Amino acid sequence: MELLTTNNVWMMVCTALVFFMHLGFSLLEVGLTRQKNAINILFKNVFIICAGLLTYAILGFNLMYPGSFLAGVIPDYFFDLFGLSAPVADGALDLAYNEGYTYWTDFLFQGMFAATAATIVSGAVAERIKLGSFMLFSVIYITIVYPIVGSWKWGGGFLDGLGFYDFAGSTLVHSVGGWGALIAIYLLGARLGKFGKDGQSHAIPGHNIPLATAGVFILWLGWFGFNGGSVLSADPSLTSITLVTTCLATAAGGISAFLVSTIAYKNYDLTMFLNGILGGLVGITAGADLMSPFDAVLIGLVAGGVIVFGVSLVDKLKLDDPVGAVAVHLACGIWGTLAVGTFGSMAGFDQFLTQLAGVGIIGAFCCISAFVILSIIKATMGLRMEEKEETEGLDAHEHGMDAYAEFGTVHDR
Amino acid sequence: MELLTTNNVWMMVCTALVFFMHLGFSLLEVGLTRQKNAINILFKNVFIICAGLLTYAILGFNLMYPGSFLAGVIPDYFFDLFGLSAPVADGALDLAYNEGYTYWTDFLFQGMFAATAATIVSGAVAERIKLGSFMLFSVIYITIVYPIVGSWKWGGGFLDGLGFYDFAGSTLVHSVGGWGALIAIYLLGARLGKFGKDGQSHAIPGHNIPLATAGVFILWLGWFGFNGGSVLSADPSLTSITLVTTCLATAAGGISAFLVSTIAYKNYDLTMFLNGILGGLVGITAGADLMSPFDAVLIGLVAGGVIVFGVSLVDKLKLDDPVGAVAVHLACGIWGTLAVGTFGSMAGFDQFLTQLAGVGIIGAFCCISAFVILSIIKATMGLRMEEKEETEGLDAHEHGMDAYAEFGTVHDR
Amino acid sequence: MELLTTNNVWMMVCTALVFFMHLGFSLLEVGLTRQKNAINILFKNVFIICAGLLTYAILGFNLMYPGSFLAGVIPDYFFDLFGLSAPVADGALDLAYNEGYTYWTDFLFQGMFAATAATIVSGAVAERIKLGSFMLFSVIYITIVYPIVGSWKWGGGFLDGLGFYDFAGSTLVHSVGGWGALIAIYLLGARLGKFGKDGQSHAIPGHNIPLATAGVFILWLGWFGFNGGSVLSADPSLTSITLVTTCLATAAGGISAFLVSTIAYKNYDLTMFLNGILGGLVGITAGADLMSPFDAVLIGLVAGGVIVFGVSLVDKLKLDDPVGAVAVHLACGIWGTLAVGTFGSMAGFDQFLTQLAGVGIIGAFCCISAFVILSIIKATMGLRMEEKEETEGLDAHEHGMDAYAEFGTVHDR
Amino acid sequence: MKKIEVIIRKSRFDEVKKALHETEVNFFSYWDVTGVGNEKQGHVYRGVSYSTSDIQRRKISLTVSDHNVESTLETILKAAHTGSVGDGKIFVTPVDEAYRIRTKEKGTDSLS
Amino acid sequence: MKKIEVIIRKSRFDEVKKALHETEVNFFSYWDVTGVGNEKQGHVYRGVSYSTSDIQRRKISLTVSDHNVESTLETILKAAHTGSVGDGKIFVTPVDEAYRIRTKEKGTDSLS
Amino acid sequence: MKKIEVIIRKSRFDEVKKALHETEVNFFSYWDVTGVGNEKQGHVYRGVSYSTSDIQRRKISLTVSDHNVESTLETILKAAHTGSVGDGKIFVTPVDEAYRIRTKEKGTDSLS
Ligand SMILES: Nc1ncnc2c1ncn2[C@@H]1O[C@H](COP(=O)(O)OP(=O)(O)O)[C@@H](O)[C@H]1O
Ligand SMILES: Nc1ncnc2c1ncn2[C@@H]1O[C@H](COP(=O)(O)OP(=O)(O)O)[C@@H](O)[C@H]1O
Ligand SMILES: Nc1ncnc2c1ncn2[C@@H]1O[C@H](COP(=O)(O)OP(=O)(O)O)[C@@H](O)[C@H]1O
Repeated sequence: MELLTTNNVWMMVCTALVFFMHLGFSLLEVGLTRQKNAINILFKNVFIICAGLLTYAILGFNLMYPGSFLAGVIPDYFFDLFGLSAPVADGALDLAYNEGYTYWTDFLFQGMFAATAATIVSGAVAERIKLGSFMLFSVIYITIVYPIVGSWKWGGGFLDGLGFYDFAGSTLVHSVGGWGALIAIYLLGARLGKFGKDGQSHAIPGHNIPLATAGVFILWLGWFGFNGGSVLSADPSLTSITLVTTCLATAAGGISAFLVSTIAYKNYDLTMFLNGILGGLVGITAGADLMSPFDAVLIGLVAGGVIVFGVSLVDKLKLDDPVGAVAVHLACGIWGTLAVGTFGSMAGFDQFLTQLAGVGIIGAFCCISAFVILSIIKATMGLRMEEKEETEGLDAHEHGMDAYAEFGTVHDR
Repeated sequence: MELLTTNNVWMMVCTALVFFMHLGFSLLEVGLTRQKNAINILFKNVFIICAGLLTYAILGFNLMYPGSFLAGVIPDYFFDLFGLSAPVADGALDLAYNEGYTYWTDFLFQGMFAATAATIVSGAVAERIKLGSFMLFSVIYITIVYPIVGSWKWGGGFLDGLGFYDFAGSTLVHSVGGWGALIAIYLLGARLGKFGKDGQSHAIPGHNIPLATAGVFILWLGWFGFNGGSVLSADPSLTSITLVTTCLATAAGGISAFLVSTIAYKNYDLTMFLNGILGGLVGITAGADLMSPFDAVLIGLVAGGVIVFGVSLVDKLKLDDPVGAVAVHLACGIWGTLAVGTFGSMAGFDQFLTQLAGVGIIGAFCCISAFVILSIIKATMGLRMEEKEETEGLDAHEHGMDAYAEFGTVHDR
Repeated sequence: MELLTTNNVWMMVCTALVFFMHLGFSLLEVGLTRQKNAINILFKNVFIICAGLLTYAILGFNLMYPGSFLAGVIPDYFFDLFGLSAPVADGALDLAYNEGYTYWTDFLFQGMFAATAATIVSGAVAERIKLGSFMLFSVIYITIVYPIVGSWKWGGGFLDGLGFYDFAGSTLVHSVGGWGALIAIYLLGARLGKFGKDGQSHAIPGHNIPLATAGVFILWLGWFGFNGGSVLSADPSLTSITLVTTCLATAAGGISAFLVSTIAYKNYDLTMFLNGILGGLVGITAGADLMSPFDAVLIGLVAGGVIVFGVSLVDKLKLDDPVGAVAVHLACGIWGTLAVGTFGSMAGFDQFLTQLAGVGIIGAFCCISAFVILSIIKATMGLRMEEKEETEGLDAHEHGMDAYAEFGTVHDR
Repeated sequence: MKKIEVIIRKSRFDEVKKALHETEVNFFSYWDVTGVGNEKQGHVYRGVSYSTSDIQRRKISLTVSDHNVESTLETILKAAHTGSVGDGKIFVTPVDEAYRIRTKEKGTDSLS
Repeated sequence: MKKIEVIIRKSRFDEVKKALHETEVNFFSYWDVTGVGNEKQGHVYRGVSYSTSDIQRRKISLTVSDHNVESTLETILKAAHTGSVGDGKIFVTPVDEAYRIRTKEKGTDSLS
Repeated sequence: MKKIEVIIRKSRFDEVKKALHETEVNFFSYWDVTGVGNEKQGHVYRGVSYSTSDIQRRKISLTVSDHNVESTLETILKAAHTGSVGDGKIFVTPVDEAYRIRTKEKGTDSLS
């Protein structure tokens, strides 16, 4: 009982921290984009956490943790699909749920995770997607795609059976979001003016770097809960080594992205430093409990490099990702998942292949799902704002509001 | 002992989170008002938390938790009124205080709550009240009115005896602040330019919506402590269901305010979404430990509607509430308190009447107190800035400082 | 085991809070300086936390907690100097480390502290130091000077033997940073335009006071972990009294700085209020576990006065400290350390002398070290940006980026 | 046609705008400038009191047809006036030609 | 020499800039102003819908030699045009003298 | 009376202001504009290096009486000068009339 209480306290603290990541994402995204779309970006982020929690309660949670599958792949969702299936009805609570924490804590912690996956997409598609279309897509993605993928590993599905390992979600959360982002920016096209007629890439600087920096600090803080809570108990040794590997990989990711980008571009680029920090965080997430501090530093160092080259690769592919979501969440998510087979206590060639298989299967499923959902939306409601609306700003057209009514308004039609 | 330690850890974490709400309020208020008064608003918020803690230590805490009353109503404050009455003097600590947490944790947690009530008023009276008058009012309100009301229920007074239920303070904290705000904006009058000669309401847009959004996220985070800590222990089932109901009601409040305002005004209004989130938080606060997740969603949905119509009602009454404090804290506070009689495990007609009685008695007491205090201040020091000062900005006149010295200063006399 | 788990949870929460202080410092510093140097300031802060953690892992931690000394002064760093010396290699964790928390938690908590010392310097030298030189200095300072000083007391060195007391680091963290800041601003000289030819001091207003205010709230929040975690266990009575004294001293520091500066300058100066809050925090840090609430209030009241006069003294000495780091961290750090001999359960003349000795010895060591390191850097790489670069802004010259690309860019060469 | 450039206190802007509207002058552009002049203002920042003559002003620029110049000037002179140092200035300058981009109209037709 | 002052929609700015560059006019200054005119825009804020004619515009100021005036005007009239109310205005005013600070050149030499 | 409009580097502003004060020109207005001209600047943002000729400048506008024009021009030409590309421009334009709003004074009396 005492231990359950302590575990539950830790899990609730972690839940609060993961919740707080949504502010981190909001500030990061709003800071790295333009003033004329700031309200729109905030709206999307606020929507995702609210809608995400509700849909996860209605459907996602029971879909993700089914324990039983049809053919080992499709979660067997004939029971308990709609609404939370509280262990005991009517307020009385079942403390026997497990040793780590209560059923309710579990739901809330997982719900916060679910909303994260859609937030990742939000940054990538910023400044040009229709609000309604985005809301529809993200609800479907959180409610169906994310939990099905999650069920394959965390819900005890076939990937779990295969031995695939993903501690806190480099693949199950970040890559799921990252693949969605990749498909979405491919289907949406780049923002007007991002690529010149000659194909040359233009910079579209973010309008508020101090807020973006605050967002990154908040995300790092949130990751104490994201990884620390994924231990699913307050086990002293596991939680504390997890926090140490998380922080060291993050620090290494930042320093490495800073050094690589300084060498590559002869310039102290703060946004690369910040992306490197996030890359380190995503990279360590799959194996945060398996690594020694030294392994963690190595994983972070590589992640920092992945970021710098990932960002420039996305650019070369003429894909437009204003916040670097694909490099951070997809590229580093893949790297982190593979790193489980390369470093730390599970390393080994077989494990590496299993990790690769997991990455591939989930990638294929996410890409196909995202492609189908987005294509249907594109064909029906349309995905992208009209050229005039995009030029004049989404805030003016979708919201009729200014983010900074007194610092030079941007309304103009 | 182990359990006490765990409980105490949880309560300290919650205390820190409730403290952090003061940043949430600061950012929300500063974001929804104009640049020329930003320093003034920040000053008020910083003042309230500092002065609130000190006066609560000197007087409020002992007034609120007296255990004994004259005629059951007036806290019997002849003993131990001034200064904290540490259970054992001279540094040695009494751990026998109770099972949940230490005396000191209790004081600090309650002190953070106390300051919240005055902060609510701060937002409503922004941009026109004299700083000195506001500081005086808020000190009196935190030191006397809030603890007396609190003592009636949480201090074991007559409302507690009647069976009135208010888990974490929909009425005891939020409505107390909300009534104060209502009386204050009535006595103060609207900001210049808010209502045209024809009586038409004009919008005065806030100057920094990203900060306001950050404020709302921080408030939501703080509510993990506000409601979670009101369990007064780390009891796993109670704390975790409380967090679940809190988050679901909040999400529902946001979504509902967003939908209702989109239908009513044909526009995706972020500020309504944000107010809806806060409405959901306030609405669930009175019964967060009594509700099933489904009840919580219903309470939130109603709260979202209350917000949209509350904001427009306040406007129709020609009251000027820049941040929506009356709709959020008063209207949703009342709704939340009544919801205890309507939904959840205590629901029943008798309970509903008791809740109504509590709302009415406390409302009457707060209105009268606020009216008397503010009228005396108005008659002596004056409440409102002069027209010239208000036009030119409180920052220039009270502080001689600019919030953003380089983004277009606002000093101008 | 249960107790260890609980202690460890508390320590991890505190670690996260101390980490979050780095956002507080970032926002405070960026808010109190000019737009044209905002990227630079953020870069420095992001760098410090990343580099600080890595160097502390590589060298600092083992240097600081050696347990053995040469001649009682120089940490005996021949063993285990490089790399974390995990109690048991290869992932398996030693839970027998101590009763309070695991080895890893200890490392991470201490690592967050270490980075703090360098951050203090960062604010003082803002807007004119070369980025490369600052990075070099701060790495050396965190890796060598801070751990050696720390080892003298917290590592069981000679100051510990003398009976010197410094609970959470008024001297060991804040003064160490403060002395570094003092020497650095002396060697660097004032920002162009700070002092007129006639020697008159000019104000250089900060560009974003709302962010600075947010920074102060975040620092206060972080101090729950800074002081609360310095108990090194979750002991209910010690942790909770520590939080109470911390918060009361802080509140008193703010109110006192506000009152004193209002009397002195006939003006409600928010920046003084904020500095007063920080002064109260630093002041209580040395004896937070020894003081009664009343003592804490007194310490805070004095700290508030120290701030107002400290800021003006630094100015009179023609030293230029944009964020008030010397007044906050050095002056109040000294005051807090001496207060251990004046108030609370250890007060006494002998203790006072011991405290004074500690302040003096550490001050001398820090000044000499900082002077030597900075002088060498000055002679080789140079410390200060060129006049043209400083006028045009460090962001343009070191980073080629704008903090607010749309609110009036500042690039101009 | 004449261009009338006005520098006023920001706090008089609403008055001036209303007054212009009442005289049927419904078209102009404005932006914020910093003015240096006779007026001084006191500020305090972290204990340093200082006084500056760099004061935020609003600049209005409008082009009117010749026969509207007088009435517009009078309107502004009245609405922007407080009588204290710092009320601002009006400058009248010649305009050779004006165009409305939408219709390509020229001259006074383009102004309204 | 003539000074050409243009008030355009912010959203046409990139077009205008490109068009000017194509006619070899590579020097000008611009800033954001608020324009009051015939165009109205709807906003909503916390449940209050309102319509305002204060609309963000961009002002371009450039001085050209006399023989460049016509072509520059044409370029702008074309590039800034959308046909809806609110396209903006162009004003042409006389310039007595111009200097390039770097070289102290005067007159049309100083313009490029 | 003449209106002198100056576009300078922001980093020269303090010098220019001081120099103007020394020649007893204590009244003017200024604001920030973006200038397009011969100067180019390199930036980097998330790995994309780019060079732009849109550079932040400060615009000063002041009206002086005819006999002050020369001295003011000289002062500015000197104080704003660095010799590198991008030092900016000065334009002198005619002013028909000037008013001081506070006193309703006209002409050169209104300027100081
Ligand atoms: N000659 C001038 N050219 C441009 N702007 C001027 C000139 N003289 C004054 N101003 C502007 O007018 C404002 C008010 O002038 P000031 O001298 O303070 O007051 P007053 O006109 O009442 O004597 C100044 O802040 C400045 O912006
Ligand atoms: N006489 C004027 N003087 C200065 N600016 C003007 C004048 N007339 C119009 N403007 C500017 O031109 C903008 C567009 O004018 P508007 O009347 O809305 O559209 P249109 O020119 O298509 O009729 C206005 O917002 C305003 O900034
Ligand atoms: N004809 C013009 N009209 C308006 N502004 C101009 C003109 N020519 C130059 N400018 C302004 O002057 C600034 C400096 O000019 P630039 O061509 O870069 O340097 P330089 O004058 O040294 O050759 C430009 O950024 C622009 O703001």
